[in-house]
Amino acid sequence: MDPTPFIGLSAILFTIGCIGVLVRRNAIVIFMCVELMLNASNLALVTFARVHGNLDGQVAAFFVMVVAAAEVVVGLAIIMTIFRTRRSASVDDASLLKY
Amino acid sequence: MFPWLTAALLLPILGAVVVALLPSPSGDQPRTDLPQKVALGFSLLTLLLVAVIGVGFDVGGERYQFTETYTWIESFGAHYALGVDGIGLTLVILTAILTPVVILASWRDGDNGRWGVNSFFAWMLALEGLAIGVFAAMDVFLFYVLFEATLIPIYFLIGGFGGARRSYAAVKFLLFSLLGGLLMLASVVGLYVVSASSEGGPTYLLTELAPITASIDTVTGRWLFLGFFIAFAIKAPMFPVHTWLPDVAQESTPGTSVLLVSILDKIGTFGMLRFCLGLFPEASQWATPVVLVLAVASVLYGGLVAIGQKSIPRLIAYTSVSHFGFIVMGIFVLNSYGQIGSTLYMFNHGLSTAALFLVTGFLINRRGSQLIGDFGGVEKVAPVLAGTFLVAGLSSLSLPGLSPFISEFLVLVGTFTHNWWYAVFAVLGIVLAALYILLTYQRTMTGPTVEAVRGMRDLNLREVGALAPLLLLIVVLGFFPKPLTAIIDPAVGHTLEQVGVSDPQPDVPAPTAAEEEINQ
Amino acid sequence: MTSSSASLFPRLAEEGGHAVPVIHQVPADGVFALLWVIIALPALGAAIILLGGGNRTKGFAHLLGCATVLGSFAISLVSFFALLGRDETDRSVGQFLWTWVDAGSFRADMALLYDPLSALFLLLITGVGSLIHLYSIGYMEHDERRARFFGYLNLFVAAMLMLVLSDNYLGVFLGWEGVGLASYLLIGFWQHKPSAAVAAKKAFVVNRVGDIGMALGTMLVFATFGTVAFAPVSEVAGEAPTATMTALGLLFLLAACGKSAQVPLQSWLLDAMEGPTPVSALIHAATMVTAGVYLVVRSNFIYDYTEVAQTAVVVVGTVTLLWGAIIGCAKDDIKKALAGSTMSQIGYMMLAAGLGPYGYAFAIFHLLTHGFFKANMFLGAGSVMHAMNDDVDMRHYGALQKAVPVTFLTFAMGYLAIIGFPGFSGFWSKDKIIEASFGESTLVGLCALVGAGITAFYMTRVMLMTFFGQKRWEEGVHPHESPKIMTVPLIVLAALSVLGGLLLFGDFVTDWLTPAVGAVAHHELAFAPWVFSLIVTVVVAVGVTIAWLTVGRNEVPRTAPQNVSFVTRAARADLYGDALNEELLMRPGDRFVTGLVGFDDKGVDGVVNGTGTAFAGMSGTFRKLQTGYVRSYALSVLSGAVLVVVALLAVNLT
Amino acid sequence: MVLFWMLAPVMVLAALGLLFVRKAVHAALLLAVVMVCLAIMYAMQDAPFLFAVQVIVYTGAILMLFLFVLMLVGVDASDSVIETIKGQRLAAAVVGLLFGVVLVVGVAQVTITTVTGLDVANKDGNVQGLAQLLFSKYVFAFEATSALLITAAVGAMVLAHRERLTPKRTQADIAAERMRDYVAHGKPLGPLPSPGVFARHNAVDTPALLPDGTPAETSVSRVLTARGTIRSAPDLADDIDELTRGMRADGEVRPGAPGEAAAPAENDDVNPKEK
Repeated sequence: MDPTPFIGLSAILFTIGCIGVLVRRNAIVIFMCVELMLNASNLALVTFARVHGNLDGQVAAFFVMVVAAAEVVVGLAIIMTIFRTRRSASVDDASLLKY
Repeated sequence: MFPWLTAALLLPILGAVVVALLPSPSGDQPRTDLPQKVALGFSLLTLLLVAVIGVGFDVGGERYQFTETYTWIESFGAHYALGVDGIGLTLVILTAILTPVVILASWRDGDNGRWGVNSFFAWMLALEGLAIGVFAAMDVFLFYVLFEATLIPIYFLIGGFGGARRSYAAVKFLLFSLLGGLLMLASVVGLYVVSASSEGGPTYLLTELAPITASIDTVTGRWLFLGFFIAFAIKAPMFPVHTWLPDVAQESTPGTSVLLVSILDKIGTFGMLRFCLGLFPEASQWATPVVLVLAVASVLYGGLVAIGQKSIPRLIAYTSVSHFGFIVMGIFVLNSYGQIGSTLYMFNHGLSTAALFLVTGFLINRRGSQLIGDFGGVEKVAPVLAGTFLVAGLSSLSLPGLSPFISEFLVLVGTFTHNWWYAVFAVLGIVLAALYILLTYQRTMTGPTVEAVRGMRDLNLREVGALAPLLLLIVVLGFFPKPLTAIIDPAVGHTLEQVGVSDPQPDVPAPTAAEEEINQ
Repeated sequence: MTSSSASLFPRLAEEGGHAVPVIHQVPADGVFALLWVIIALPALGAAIILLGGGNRTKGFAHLLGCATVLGSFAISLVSFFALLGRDETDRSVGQFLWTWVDAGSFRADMALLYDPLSALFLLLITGVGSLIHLYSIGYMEHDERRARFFGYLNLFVAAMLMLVLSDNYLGVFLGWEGVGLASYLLIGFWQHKPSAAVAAKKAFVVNRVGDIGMALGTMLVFATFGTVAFAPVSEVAGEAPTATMTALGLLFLLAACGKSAQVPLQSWLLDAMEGPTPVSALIHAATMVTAGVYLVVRSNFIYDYTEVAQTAVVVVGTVTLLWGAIIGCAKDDIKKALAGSTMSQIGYMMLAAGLGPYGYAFAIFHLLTHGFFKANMFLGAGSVMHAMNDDVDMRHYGALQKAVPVTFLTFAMGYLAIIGFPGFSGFWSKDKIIEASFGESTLVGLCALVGAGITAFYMTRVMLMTFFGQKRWEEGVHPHESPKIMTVPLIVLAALSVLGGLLLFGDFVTDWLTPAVGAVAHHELAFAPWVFSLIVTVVVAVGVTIAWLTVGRNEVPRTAPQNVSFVTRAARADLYGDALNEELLMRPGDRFVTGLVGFDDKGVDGVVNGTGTAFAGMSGTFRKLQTGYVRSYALSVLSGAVLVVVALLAVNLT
Repeated sequence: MVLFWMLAPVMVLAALGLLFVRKAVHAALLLAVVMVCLAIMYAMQDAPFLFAVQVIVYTGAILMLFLFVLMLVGVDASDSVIETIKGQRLAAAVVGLLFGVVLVVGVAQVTITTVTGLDVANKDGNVQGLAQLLFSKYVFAFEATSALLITAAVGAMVLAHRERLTPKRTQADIAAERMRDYVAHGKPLGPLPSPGVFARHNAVDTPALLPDGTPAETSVSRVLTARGTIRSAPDLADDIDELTRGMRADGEVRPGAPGEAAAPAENDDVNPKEK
């Protein structure tokens, strides 16, 4: 199997994830887009593992998943906390970090 | 061998830690003045230690004595290296003398600060330790680190204790100093590059660096020189980078002003003497005309602007600008009279400005105003205060018989033998000095006693105790400066040797045999 | 020396007749070992009184003050006779105390030089000083700060002794400024009076201007000769270039102008009369103001090699002698009239000193006699003021000769001495100076002669207004003679005023001073000396007569008439010296300083604060970028990432 | 490869859907589609372990977490269409596409000549091969991830934990408060009255009748009141009237008809909130 389409798909998914982060306002959806980006990179890692013929890429993908899991746990907890105090899941409402 | 200088550096810092950890006095308890007493104790111990160093200094011996060298950061060539020559020793002694005096004089000044009394005195001690370190540093990198480190205590001393606009003053001071420090950092990095490309690998050790930089490429040398010089000129301060000093003097407590002007600012002139001249002899000679013009400008400008001041501390600050002009002038005329005079001037200016700041501080504290116009006829109600003010003022205007005269005269002699034009202009400074001191004395101390000062108390025992050592030293050194000139003379000789200049010879040398004959 | 045929003043030195003396010091032994005590005694007295504080020393300060000066006088006297007993060549005694400044090859010692010149000064300072100290006990009796007064007086004496005893220029400078300080403190002694405080400051500052000359002169001496001591300089002075010598001479002249109140630095002396009268007598008549003359005479080895500077000294002296005399004519304040006279008399001394070997000795001689009679007259004026409740306006005096007989008689002795009444001390000394100045130049001689006439006029005026005529006393003033402690010094000084001329007996003074200043040279004059004496006496008589005609015969108005001639107005205003200073120096100076302060605040500091403001404005603009929206931050992060990737690509593609 | 070309468009479409759907729940479901497809691609590329992990961890655990949170936040929460930051969408699209283009161009630069394949690496089995690596070469990273996971778990607990701002109410406190309420407002001490139980109609949606014949509105759940699925006492009274009318055919009417009794229903008993 030619690996190039896999890589291309990975790039496209990653880009879509990026744009999603930028345009969506619901924090949870943004989070999903981040997950999409992580997954896209995982796809690339797995593909490269096959290209290079060793499992290091897969191990890296595995670590990405673990980290993603941890991140999701904490991130969602944060979203919950914010939602609890502000009654909103929109990231634009949390704009205190400004001049 | 016992690390005397490290001990002198660490003892005050230890004192600072101890004072900081003391229980801070709360409002309802009777005042024990414990922080003050402990701080005074530590500063006196340091003075004792420094006195031992001074006694142990061998005038005819090595240039640098009490040296300690340990490798610090090998890849930079940085060392923890301390050691003093006559110039450094003079300033270490000055620091050790002034700190207890300031602590004694500022007994109550820490009460109304942003932080507690403890921190006020702790910062003072910390400053003393760091200043001693700066004057004793034998490694450029160590010097730079300590040079910048002194900003921390003085920043908190200015910003925490004093007048209403102290924050403005503190930040202004800090920004000026950091700007200078940045330029110096660039030069310090440059020195690394220079020394790393030499045979022995990177080194910041002064004794190893000097031979390397002596043969440095001219253009590089001049750039590196400029980095150091501008930093020191800001610190000194010289016209036109002096404007932070009046603001700081106006806002900070008298004690802080003394520590700043009498000790910290000397780092600037000390640095010029040791680093600018010691490391960049060619560039120093190249810069001499410009520096001398700036120095003369400082002398006259500081004096003139001082005459126009309405606030006493600002006035003293401008007089210091004038005096620092003299010091820088003496350093850059590149002969032994000028440089001995300058080193002596640093010491004497420390004493006389300290006395002036402290006595006017007492005066201002009593009246609650800094403005000259708010005083009048103080002599009548507080003669001792007026008398000490006059003596301090006279020492500031370099009256013969008081120690600053000798230094100022030597600087002028040095300038005259270098190029008499500079001397002719600079000597006008002595008239300006008479004007700004005596005008102030006339306006504050003489004339009919104004209502607001009618109930003014004279100096109390503590205040007299703080001023007496200063005035005594001023008078004694005015007639017998030998103890200082003896240790300064060889150090200046070494410096001039590094620069590669020697004193000009008189046109018509007079025989000295006749003198020697009677002198026996 | 290069000859200058264009010079108005032919030099004897060119003809080889005059040898500039070289100072050869011999070690101090015998009584001379005590030289340092002469200075130390009053210094110690000052230290005890001033550091001890007014209250603690109140009981004994005046006694201590007198005792120290009397002690110094005793030693001076013994030393004088010891010196008298020595060979003429051994009369320069040096005493090394300690090395004062030692920096590189610069060296100045605390060392004393006792030679005939300083010996005379010592006698004058300690002798007249002792008398004035005694007088002050009475004069200052009711002043609560009398102890401090004596402390200051002792300080002055110590500094003045340092000035005349030091063997080098730096030591002279020490004494020079020391007397300036004492003068400052004493002029401003009644400093609750703003006028006194201002006068004190003015005196110090004007003196500082002169000190520029002293400082630069000392530096030039060092730069030229490598030493600042008199003896070695005097040895090689002849080898130095004339230009250097001229510069030195002018610089020291500047110094002398400041200290001796010579034009153009004369303005402080009249104001200095704000001080207590004994101060005026001691400092501003007898001793300190003559320091300038001392400096010029002491530096004879410099002036002898420079005609330009000598000419300058002569010009300054001549101008001042007339200037002071004219001012003296118009003043109604008795002390100011005397101050004008002092200025004028010092002008004579300066003139004499500027004549070089023709005049050095006479300058000193006149200095001594002037010290006697002027101190006498000032103290007499003080006694009169004492009687008149401290009123100084002569228009409120009159007919006092009965009320204060002793004062009157002693004052009269001084009067006769100063106008040069034949036989009195002033006659001898002034006559010699006029004679010598005629030898130099007819113009200068005529000026000196006219000065003598004016002197006679204004002194007679003072005399008449004070002691003769009608009573014009203020209400409730009951003149009374001063106590013994004040009159005895007056009597002694009066005696000296009369007998001071004896010093010239057998040319004693000139011979005595020869080792220090060289032998006196004499001009070939058109007339015999007695003819000059006669002319001077006639001129003096004319002056006295005019005074009698204008003041003595007429009623003296109690307030000064305002519709007077321009000359009188100018003289009352000190010949506009102060106005000139104010217009030329103070006002522009003030404006300059104000401008400079503004420049410092707005210009130099403005740049600093402006930079700060600019950065604050910039950050105010840039901070708008921080919207707080996570997504715009994310966008910028992504843009950064794009840039990085593009950069990487760009690098890889090329 | 066929499978890839079948899946790829689906994935891209689903991912694009992520950008455009309004409701977060739909987004989550679309993400699930992408993830499952990815899992299949892992399987295609000789990564069976990752396939399993992707399905179990991502699709199973992480997505479920998302859904849980969505449930807590509110299922119906949806984005408004209006963009609040000016130009954000355009800029995002431009920069994002630029990024994509650059990425693709970058990838296109690399020509992958040979694909080694994982046959050798996987000869002992994929899981074993991964385990070999994880516990030898990457053991430190592996241990670090364990610490990370623990930290994350603790962190999530701390974040989700609601800080107790007031001391916990004990039973005694509750009882005391009830007594106070009773004294102050006359609230009943005991439990709320149970809904009406009638011979004919026994349901939670009908208020009980008080002894004076008025309905006790507190006896019905507030939720039912809010939904409006409550039968009011007058309705019931009509029923009863009908019944009684039928029962008393002789026309004898009972005094105190419930219709009139319902009038003074508004009294202190009524929960002020509902008032």
